[in-house]
Amino acid sequence: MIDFSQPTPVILSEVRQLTPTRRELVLNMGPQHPSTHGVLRVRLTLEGETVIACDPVIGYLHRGVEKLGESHRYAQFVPWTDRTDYVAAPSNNLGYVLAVEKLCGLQAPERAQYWRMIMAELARLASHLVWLGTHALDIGALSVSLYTFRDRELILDIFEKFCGARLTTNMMEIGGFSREIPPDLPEMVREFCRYFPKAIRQYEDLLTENPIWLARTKGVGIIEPEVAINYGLTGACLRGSGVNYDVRKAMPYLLYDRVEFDVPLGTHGDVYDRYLVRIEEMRQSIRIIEQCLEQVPTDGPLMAYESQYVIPPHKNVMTTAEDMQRHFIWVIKGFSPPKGEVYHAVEHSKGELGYYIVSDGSPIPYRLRIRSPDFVNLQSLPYMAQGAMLADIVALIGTIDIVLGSVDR
Amino acid sequence: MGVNTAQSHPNIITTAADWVFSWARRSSLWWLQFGLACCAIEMISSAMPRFDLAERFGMLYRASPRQADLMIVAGTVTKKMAPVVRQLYDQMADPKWVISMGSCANVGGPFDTYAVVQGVDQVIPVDIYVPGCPPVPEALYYGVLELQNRIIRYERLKQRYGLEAAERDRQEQREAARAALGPRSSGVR
Amino acid sequence: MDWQRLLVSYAVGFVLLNVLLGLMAYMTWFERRVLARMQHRVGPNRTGPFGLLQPIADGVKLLAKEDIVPANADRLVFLVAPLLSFALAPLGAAVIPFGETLHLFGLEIPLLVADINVAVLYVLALGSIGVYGIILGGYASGNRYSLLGALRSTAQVISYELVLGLSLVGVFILAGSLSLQDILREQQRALVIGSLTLPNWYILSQPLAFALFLIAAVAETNRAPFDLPEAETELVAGYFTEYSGFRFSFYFLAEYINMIVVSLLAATLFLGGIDGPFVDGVWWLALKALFFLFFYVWLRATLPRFRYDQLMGLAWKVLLPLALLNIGLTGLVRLWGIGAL
Amino acid sequence: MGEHQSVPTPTVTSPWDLTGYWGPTDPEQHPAVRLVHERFPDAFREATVFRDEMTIHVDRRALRDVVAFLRTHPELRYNHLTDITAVDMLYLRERPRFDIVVQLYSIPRRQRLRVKCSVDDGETVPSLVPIFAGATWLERECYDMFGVVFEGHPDLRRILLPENWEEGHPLRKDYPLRGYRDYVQPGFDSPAPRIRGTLRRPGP
Amino acid sequence: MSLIEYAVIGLLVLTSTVMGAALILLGHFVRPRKPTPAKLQPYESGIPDVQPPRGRITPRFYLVALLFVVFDVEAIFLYPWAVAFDVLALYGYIQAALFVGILLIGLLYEWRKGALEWV
Repeated sequence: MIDFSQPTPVILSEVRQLTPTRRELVLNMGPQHPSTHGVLRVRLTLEGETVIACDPVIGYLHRGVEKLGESHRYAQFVPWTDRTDYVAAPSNNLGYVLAVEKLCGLQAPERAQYWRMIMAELARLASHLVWLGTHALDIGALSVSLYTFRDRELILDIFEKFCGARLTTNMMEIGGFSREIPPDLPEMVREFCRYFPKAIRQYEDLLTENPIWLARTKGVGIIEPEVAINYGLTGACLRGSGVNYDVRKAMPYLLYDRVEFDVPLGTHGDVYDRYLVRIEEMRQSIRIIEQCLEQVPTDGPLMAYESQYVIPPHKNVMTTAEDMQRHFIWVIKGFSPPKGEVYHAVEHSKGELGYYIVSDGSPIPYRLRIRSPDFVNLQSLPYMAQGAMLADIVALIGTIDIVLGSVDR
Repeated sequence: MGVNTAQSHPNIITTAADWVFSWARRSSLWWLQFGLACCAIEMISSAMPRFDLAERFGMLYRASPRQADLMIVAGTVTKKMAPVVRQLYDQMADPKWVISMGSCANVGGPFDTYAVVQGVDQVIPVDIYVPGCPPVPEALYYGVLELQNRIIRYERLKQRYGLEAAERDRQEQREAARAALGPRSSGVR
Repeated sequence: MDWQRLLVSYAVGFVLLNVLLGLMAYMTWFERRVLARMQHRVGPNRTGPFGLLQPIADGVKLLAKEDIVPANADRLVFLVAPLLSFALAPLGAAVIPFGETLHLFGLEIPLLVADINVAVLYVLALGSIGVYGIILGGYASGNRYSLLGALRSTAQVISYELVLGLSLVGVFILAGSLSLQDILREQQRALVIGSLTLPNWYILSQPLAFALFLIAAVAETNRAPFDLPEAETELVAGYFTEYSGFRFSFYFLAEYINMIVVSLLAATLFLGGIDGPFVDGVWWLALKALFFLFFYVWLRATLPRFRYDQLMGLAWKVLLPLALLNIGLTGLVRLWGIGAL
Repeated sequence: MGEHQSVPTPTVTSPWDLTGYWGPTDPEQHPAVRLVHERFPDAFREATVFRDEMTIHVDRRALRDVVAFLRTHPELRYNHLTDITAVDMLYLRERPRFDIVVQLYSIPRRQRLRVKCSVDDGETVPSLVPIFAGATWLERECYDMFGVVFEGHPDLRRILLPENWEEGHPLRKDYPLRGYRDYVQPGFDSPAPRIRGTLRRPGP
Repeated sequence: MSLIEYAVIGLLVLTSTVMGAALILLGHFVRPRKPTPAKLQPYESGIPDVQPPRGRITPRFYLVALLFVVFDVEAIFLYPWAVAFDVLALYGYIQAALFVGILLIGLLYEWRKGALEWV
């Protein structure tokens, strides 16, 4: 046990000093700050209330997830993907699982793909709800966050019903789902789809035409389309500037080519447009979920058991010798995908989430790279903060929609 | 033991009123608005309409550590973050309490890597450990109730046997809680 | 005789002071409960019945909390500033009449602590002095958040004080006095428009002034959506970031007392104060003030926060010209009314 | 400020070709491969395909020029820098040690492309910051995790790890998962003992 | 009327100050006091401070203060005018209008000069 009774020696910050001229004030926001969404730190140089320079400092939640991925077997890594972006865990599962499936050249059965889509869209809704709540809270609209978290609980209920966990779901498996869908789950999702548009209307009543909200968001943090592309932004940050790039449309994965949905685009690239884009995305997600529920077959396989890369079904392990053998090897050693490298991207709630996997033919990824959307998107903060006011910084951090677990990995 | 002896002389007002203070302290635990990782989302959820854990028990969140009584370390403490956690803890006004929420803060959780401190109790003293990855709001709820019991115990001991005994007991309680986390190894690689 | 009056007034004032403190404590309870209800929550309900003992628990806890004076703080100023804010806040209520004169034990007990003829000026002046508590505290903390919060607060309060002051000029033209007693007396007359008889409350004859006063009052007390000095999401806790324990609670108390005083003032100036049928004037005053307090909480639950430049722009570019316009219009109407045109 | 639409105009993209995300699978027919080969005959190394994904290997000194060419050429227009990362090839080959992997995407053409170059420990790679502003942090991360130096980067310093991190670059293959030492709080002599045992690293 | 009212107010100021001070003193007996060097550092979101906290302040704030003084004087002048409105009647009204008008021109000038902009 450490004796904590000794006073801590005073250690000065390790970050090198920007040397401000005497007219400027250096303000340090974060890592513990109400509006930095976790442990982001922003060093601001202010003149009065105007921001002259903005230097985001990240890494306070760097946990070495990529290194962990390179030390564990393919199937073992799924739980860590939950914890990179913890507000939309299923989307992260999905990106990783699809990358591995691409590497192995296997495809999940149709029914599993539909359920994956439903879960990914629900995760997008959950993530957008957290975003909306915290973004509104940052700008001062206190109650919206309470309402969004109230409705997010309904999504978490669905997750809990589906896999037993609320937040870090660890829901997707390589090859599909190994457990049957609970029988009353479709009805639960339908119920939610009926309810949720009303909730969106409620948020919009509070914000969309609120003069203070407009004053705080319109014309703030403008990113021109060329700049957005140049910064490599994806997701609502890019689409808010009017650039039409949605991975679900541009290079559809799962069965996104079988459902109809629109990609909302902004026109001015300011905070307000990104807000509208995300609100509209929530509506479109509901649309996708409803179509998926119509199209999904009620029964059929959920796991691509025929593939050699998938753990054999429990029943066969108990009855057949070769499956028992396969199961043994799968559990003890893992499976060895072919040598090669793949990059697979999914449209995460925050943008393009890509997994780049280099396989050397062993059961462990040789290199596992997570291209997280918010890490790239956050780069645009200094650009947006040019000439902004101090109060805008919180709006800008909110509009990028960062989750530090995903930024720092 | 670094117990402050300036207050340990018996004092009529303190002894007579300690039960009031124990009641007040546990009924008005203001927590530092401070989230690190995944657990922070569950911590926020626990303050939101379905659970409303915080307000019902008189807990308010304060953004400044000067006004906070309780620090909920919710999430992974990295080596880069550890000095910050320490600094925030130091800057809280006494008496202060710490709940370590989730496996990461307890023992490092699934992140046994180069960047992560294996347990926040290497940085600050922890009173209550809440297990889970992340703990559901009900678990945090239970942790807070346990902390309230701990506060009552602390104040009662302070009343009967003085501050030093209470601090010693608090230290023992912390060690017992840490021992309950599991066997210790010396970090062999 | 003078001594007796002094003593009686002082006694009334003392009682009022304590009642205000108690009210303020329960104002926090009221706010938390109402806010929770608006947000589909329950609010404090474990400390005493309906959480009624919550303010007491908070107070006792804060009293027993360590009082930190940061090393690079300006020690004396840091210690005195919250006291300044706290001590001056409740005095605004001293000029607000809360009932007719009471006859007790053969004494005339006026339910008004100090009937001064420049009552409104006095309240405004108190508000100005209250700013010192904020700016001194923020400056002495030796913390950048505090400093910025204090500067914001000062600029905001003085700007809105101007609006507050000018919005009342219309009322003074109609009442012909700065004394709250006189203004109340004016409002107790009936306003007859055709067959309709209404109370002559100034909310009816001065709606624009009322709106301006309300906005400026919210800004003056640093409440949402004008709560920039303590904007949690920007400046952590604003000017009282470094304050802990009971000194912090002084700022907290001062803010709530200011809210109550402003509500009382608004009720007196625009809603006829103690004027009302059936029950005692005190109850009417309380009811009207409660309406304003509820309004405060309602605003906080609903509106986002202004940005600093928007806040200042609103004061100087919108509200100030509107207030002047109101004065001009009121003057014209009055001129026409007294036949001078 | 111009007029805002209250609801953004939804745009439906045209039906897509399910196979063509990475262009033709035959390197001979892939326009990027062909054009880069023509334009940079010396720097071009090879083009590989795995699971339809086209990778162009180039010399490290030409990386910036190749990427700039891919970005500006009217037939290619790879205008979106998706990712820059590195792979430590310590266990896979003798030398050079690192592969720098650049993922590009063409928003107008809806095609991906991967450009790779090899760099040894101590050598530098031309930075892509002059071409893509988005490369700033990605390269800083690369430097932080692998120690690859990008020449011409305006602000190359650690990004994820503390600036005073002295243990090296964690994503190198010879760096242990748990690092070289435990966290020692300033003011204390030794770290607190760990709760858990060692973590077995399976595999090679 | 007279000074008694102010005396009462003065007494009340004294009372509330004493009450506040008494509360602080009362707290002195029951609150812990454990200052450590780290605790006494200024709070900067958890990062130890490296710069002197009191730098220069932007002149915008002084500008607001100046504007306030000008217009507050205006307000002060308007109060007695408002109280005596019925007596002064039209003549007073025109005078006040002139006075306010001049100040309004000043405000307009400030506005056009950008003194009211913050960016």
